[in-house]
Amino acid sequence: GGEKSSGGSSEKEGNELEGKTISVVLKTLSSPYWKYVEAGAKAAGKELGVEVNVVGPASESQVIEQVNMIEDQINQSPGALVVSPTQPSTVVPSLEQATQQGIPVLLIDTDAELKDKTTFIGTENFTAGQEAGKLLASMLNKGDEVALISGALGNTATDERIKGAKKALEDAGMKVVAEQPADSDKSKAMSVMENILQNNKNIKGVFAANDDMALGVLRAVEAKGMKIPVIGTDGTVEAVESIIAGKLAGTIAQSPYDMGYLGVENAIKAIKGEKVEKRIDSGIDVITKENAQEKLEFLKSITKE
Amino acid sequence: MRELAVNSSETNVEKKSVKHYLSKFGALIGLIILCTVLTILSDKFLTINNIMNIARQSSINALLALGMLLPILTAGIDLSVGSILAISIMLMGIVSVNMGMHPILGILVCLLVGCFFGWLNGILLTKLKLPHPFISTLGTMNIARGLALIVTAAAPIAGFPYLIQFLGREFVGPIPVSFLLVIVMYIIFHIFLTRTKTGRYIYAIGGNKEAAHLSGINVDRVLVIVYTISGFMASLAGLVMVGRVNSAFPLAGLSYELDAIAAVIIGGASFFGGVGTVWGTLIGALIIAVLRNGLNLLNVSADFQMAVIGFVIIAAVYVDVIRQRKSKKD
Amino acid sequence: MRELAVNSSETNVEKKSVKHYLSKFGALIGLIILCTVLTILSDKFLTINNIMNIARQSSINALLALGMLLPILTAGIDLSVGSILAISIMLMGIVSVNMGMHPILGILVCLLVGCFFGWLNGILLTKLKLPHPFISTLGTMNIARGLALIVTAAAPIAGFPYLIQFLGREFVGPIPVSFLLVIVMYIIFHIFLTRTKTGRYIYAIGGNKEAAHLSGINVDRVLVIVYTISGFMASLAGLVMVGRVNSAFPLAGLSYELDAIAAVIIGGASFFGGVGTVWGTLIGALIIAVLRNGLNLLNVSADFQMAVIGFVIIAAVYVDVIRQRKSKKD
Amino acid sequence: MKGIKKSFSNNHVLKGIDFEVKPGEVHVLLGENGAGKSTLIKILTGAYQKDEGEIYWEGQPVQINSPLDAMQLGIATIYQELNVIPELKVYENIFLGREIKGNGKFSFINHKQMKESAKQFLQMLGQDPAIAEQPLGYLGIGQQQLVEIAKALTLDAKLIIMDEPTASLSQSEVEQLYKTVEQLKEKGIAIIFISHRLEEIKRIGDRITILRDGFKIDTLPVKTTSTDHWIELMVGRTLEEKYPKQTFTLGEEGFRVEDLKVSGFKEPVSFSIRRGEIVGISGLVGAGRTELARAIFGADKKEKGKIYVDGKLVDIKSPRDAISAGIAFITEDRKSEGLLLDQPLYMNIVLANMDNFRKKSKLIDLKKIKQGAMDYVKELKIRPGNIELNARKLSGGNQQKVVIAKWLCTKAKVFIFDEPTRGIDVGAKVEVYRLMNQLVENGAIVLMISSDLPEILGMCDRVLVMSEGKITADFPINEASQEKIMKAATGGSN
Ligand SMILES: Nc1ncnc2c1ncn2[C@@H]1O[C@H](COP(=O)(O)OP(=O)(O)OP(=O)(O)O)[C@@H](O)[C@H]1O
Ligand SMILES: Nc1ncnc2c1ncn2[C@@H]1O[C@H](COP(=O)(O)OP(=O)(O)OP(=O)(O)O)[C@@H](O)[C@H]1O
Ligand SMILES: [Mg+2]
Ligand SMILES: [Mg+2]
Repeated sequence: GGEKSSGGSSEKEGNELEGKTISVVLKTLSSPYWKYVEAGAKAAGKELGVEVNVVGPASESQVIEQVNMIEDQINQSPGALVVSPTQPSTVVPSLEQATQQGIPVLLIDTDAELKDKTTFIGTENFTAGQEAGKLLASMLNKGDEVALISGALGNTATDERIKGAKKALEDAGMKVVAEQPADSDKSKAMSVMENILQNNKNIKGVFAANDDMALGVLRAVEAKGMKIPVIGTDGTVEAVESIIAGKLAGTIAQSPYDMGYLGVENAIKAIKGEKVEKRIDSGIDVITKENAQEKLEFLKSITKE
Repeated sequence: MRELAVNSSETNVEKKSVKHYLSKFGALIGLIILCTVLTILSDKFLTINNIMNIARQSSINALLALGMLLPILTAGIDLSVGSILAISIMLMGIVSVNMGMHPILGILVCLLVGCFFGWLNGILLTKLKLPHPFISTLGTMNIARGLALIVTAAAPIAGFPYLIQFLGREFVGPIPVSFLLVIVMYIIFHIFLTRTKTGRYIYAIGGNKEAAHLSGINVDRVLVIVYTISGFMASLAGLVMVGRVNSAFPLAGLSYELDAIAAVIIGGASFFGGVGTVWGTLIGALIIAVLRNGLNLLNVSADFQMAVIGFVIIAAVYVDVIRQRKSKKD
Repeated sequence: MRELAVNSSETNVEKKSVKHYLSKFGALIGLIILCTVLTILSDKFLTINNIMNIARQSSINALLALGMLLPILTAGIDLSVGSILAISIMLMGIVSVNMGMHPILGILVCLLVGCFFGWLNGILLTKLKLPHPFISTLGTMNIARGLALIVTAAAPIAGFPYLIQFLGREFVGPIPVSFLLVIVMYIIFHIFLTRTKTGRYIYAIGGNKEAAHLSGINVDRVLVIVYTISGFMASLAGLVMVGRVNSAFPLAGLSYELDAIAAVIIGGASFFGGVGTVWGTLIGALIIAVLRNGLNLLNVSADFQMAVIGFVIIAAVYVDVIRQRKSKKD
Repeated sequence: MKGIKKSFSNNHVLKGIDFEVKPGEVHVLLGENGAGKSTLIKILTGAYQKDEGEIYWEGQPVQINSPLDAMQLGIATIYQELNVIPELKVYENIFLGREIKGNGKFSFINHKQMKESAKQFLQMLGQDPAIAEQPLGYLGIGQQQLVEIAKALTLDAKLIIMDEPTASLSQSEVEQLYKTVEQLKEKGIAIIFISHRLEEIKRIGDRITILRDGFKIDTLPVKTTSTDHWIELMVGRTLEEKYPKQTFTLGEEGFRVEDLKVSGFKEPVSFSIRRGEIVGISGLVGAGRTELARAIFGADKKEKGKIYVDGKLVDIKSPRDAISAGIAFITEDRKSEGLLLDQPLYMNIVLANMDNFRKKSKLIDLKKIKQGAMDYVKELKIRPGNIELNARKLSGGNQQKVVIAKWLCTKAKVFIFDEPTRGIDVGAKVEVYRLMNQLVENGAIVLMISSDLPEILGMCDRVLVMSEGKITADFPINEASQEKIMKAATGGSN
């Protein structure tokens, strides 16, 4: 099968791929992080001459909606599926259906227990959290008090980051005195941080499970006239700019662009029947003042398109 | 369909009945227009495979909406269905996966938990006399969601036994069992609402609570039944969901109440109670599912999808409004 | 307070007025109980600093809820406030940051966009005659959110000029400007609702739409005004949010409508229209903010927070119910 | 019933009432608006709980805690305020709470049997049985009232309570109802009948109990006492005239309707009214009188037609236009079209004329509003006279007066009264009539739609009769009689 679908953005088609498309289903497309993944995937499609459809629900809480999208993509018989599952276990039944139909399935960013998957490309969120924890610890002294700001309750990605950061911080001898969720919402993060500072005047550093929350935290901290390191995750433009301005202490980027790019690149390999590594690490970027400028230029270059 | 057949046999009211029938299933026209447009735009839309996809994808919302119809018929609302769904399936997971007990027991737990929270909504409303079910169900919505997160410390549960997955996963021929369940439940509810006392009382309470009370109807009892059923349907929808994705997670069903309410209202029910049918609700649920599916097929991006869905909700209801205005003029 | 003073001067109705006053601000008792409990549980709660925190944190919801009060008074609802907030601030960002135009122009754009979408809600409801504002505002909710995502391809906007940040960020002494804005807006709305024709018409329409129409009230016009104001308040809340976090992002205000509605209802307004006051709404918004703040202070884990909030919503309203029942008996 | 007491907040409505009904008698309750008649029967039917006192049923003390309890004892009630479900079909309303089911315990509702049975009852009340299958909301208020009566009849009760059942019926339906009451009496069924129409009490009542200020004044046999005596007991003074008709010299034409047509009407309607006369419109329920009034007032769309006020053509597209043209419309259904039940009286009274109560700043002058409202409350003797009270808390008759007050407040030139005295007591009726006189004297035009023939004959200078959306007769009052009007109303062309 594989007729050309009307919504595709890339018109060029590789001859050897016989007009096959690659469907990329992400957790959402409504945040900068996932926009980078999309940019990477589309760039790969363009360079390698294959049509790429990138879809994702309007928010990360729409779990079943994502499953529906996967089903609807399978229904269009794509050459390969690249998926980043919001709730890993939920996508398994429909992805099994895909593998049974002979469609290669590649997971990016978040892994799922799928028997016949082609590969998983990404870094564990736990690892990213750990890196962030290490970075924060390196800016503090043993025994300092720190706070953790998590995402929405039950969001596995942000939960894993928090777990990783907590482990790294505690291993380095820090004291975690507060751990509160802020729904990945900047404004809520600010309120939550204000309340935490009310209770814990001695906090010396904060880790937030995404950049938006980190920036909200930063506002609350600055409003108090405090100057303590705040670390985020994701490496969004806004966060990187803040780092350059000397405000945010750092952020951990999980190379979303590379994930998207590698996902499509390896999907093509799989379609062609070439061998694909079972596990591909897309690497982690620790962004601090030193490398922020360079990172910013890269981010701007990929979003311009 | 039934209604029409029955009424047509009485020739003197025939003309009225056709109109009546149309006015009941007005959203049908919206659905037909929608399907026509999608068939033109995508050659994948009108395939058996895709129609079965829609049938599956609509089933969770169709079940929730069917439950939601009852509170809305009584001029109430149930905001807690999504959360009740979550706590029901989490507890089912704990019983049947974590504790490894018999799947039937798991299913029972799931449905009973749903009934319990629904009953709680009813009791809060009628015994505590909270002024509007918006309050009681907003409360339970938070409580049930909180509990769903607490019970497994937010961890999802996967690997359910086949029996539990059956409803959400299996097919009879090409037809998903979940959709058969939807059909069966809709027929049962149709009979319940039109042919039983309690069913008629639900309409009566929505039409005029005071008059219903003065006619000797035990209003409180009926309301408790209504919310209990809504809770039950939420857990049944949860059961189907677990079967579909073979896992239970605490954020399941988040904000599903909006889709369910939208289905009921698109289907012609009134927020002021007393007006609405199960078939209208089914069409409402189908409109939403067809729309989402169609936009996915057309690879419309999520942000545009959102805008388009907003537009179509308005358009679908507007078609109904125009049609009703016309039929009134004739 | 005013009301009480005026009435007390007329000795013959004095006793009734105190009751009347109590019944108006019933939720106040809930708030007092809540504060007392939190003061006992945390020594950080009753500090100037923390109270100012609460004042700031409540302001966005307080503004949204104030806007929401109007549709609810007319027996309607506005689900789109969160989305309107988002599209307003995104467009403000585009104008004043991306295009670098004058901040005043940005603020104007923000508020006009809010008014526009609110007006659209009103027009959809009255001109298209959609059966219930749930539909029209559910539609706009999706459309506005979709547009907010589309306009910058989901990218957030940061680096707003000081003038735009002023409302959400500055203090007068220890008092946040945003809370002063809340107070001013509440006073304006109080006067608007009690002392202007349109204000009284809003209550009349909520009380009995048909009677209002037959009394020569241009119901459609008033409804359009109501939804326009609600949209305006959403954008004003957006302005405060931007000042608070110095950035605009397309998912801003997601599901804020629920908190706003909860505040209005906890504050004693009725879903059936015609009943409700601005001061009740303010207390409702404060209850929600105090609760969130208190649970943060106590470091209650997030899942428990959710359950506790659900419980307190029910309890706060229940206290009001009991009090009213008592005052009726006397 | 013995020593029944009841109070709302500080308002002691019933201060110890003893009252009894015998099988096969029609026992009438009479009293001014707000005397507590409805409250008393609501206690009997379990809708309200009594504070003190006992209720005996067939000699045994009973507890009635809910409407269901009363029904199970065999008490059927037609409440003063309509208690129907507009969304349900007529037959379903009739059997609400007592649906007919199949034989088994778990069998379904038998719609067919209910329809048939409902049709019989409707026929008994002289109604087209076909309406049984219509949604009740489609019916006019009079027909809805008849459905309520049918509902009570199906209960097979031993005691039927009728709280002003004839208030919204027109003459022929009333006759039908009297017949039905006679039949019930013959079967030994007891009837408690509340009415403000003295002629009808005289006609069907056996005994009469008079309430005043929460006390029972007396119980008398109907046949041997005079209506004047009742009035005296009821209001505590004598009333000179029931219809204080004043005649004024006729002036120029003040109001004219020309070729008005609404969608339901077969032919356009025209009529005109001169200053100094009160014109009545009579007709059967459903004749289209209310529709005509609504069309004049701009509440419904008209297909065509011109309206002249004071000789000037006015363009009326909405009630707003009508009000600014100087027309007032006192609607027939006070609950659904007239009142803001949960708003204080003063808001209800000034609602249609808020412009008059504003300061220079355009803000509302609450003090002036309350003062203005208080004036009308005093003028119309609305009780209780507390303008802060919500309209819901008033008795039916007093609610009606509030609606009238609202329209007086607009200082209109043309007053259309639709069933203006429905449910108000004799004393108050006289006040309303005086008010009409006063309006006419001051140069206003009064058009009165009424189903109460004695009232039409007693108060009008001219009467128009409508039937099926047509004006079938136009009599000067001295040529009119009950028979002639009825003939015209039932479609006889002259
Ligand atoms: N729910 C209520 N709350 C407070 N007061 C009430 C309530 N219902 C009735 N009342 C008061 O009780 C008194 C008696 O009312 P009721 O309706 O029994 O009068 P009625 O004799 O039936 O008058 P009418 O002839 O006007 O119908 C009135 O003063 C009324 O204001
Ligand atoms: N909403 C409606 N839908 C359908 N038919 C209606 C509706 N309202 C009124 N009717 C019908 O229109 C006709 C005229 O009713 P209308 O109320 O004008 O009569 P009326 O002479 O004022 O009688 P009444 O004494 O009941 O007020 C009646 O047959 C009535 O049943
Ligand atoms: Mg009465
Ligand atoms: Mg009428």
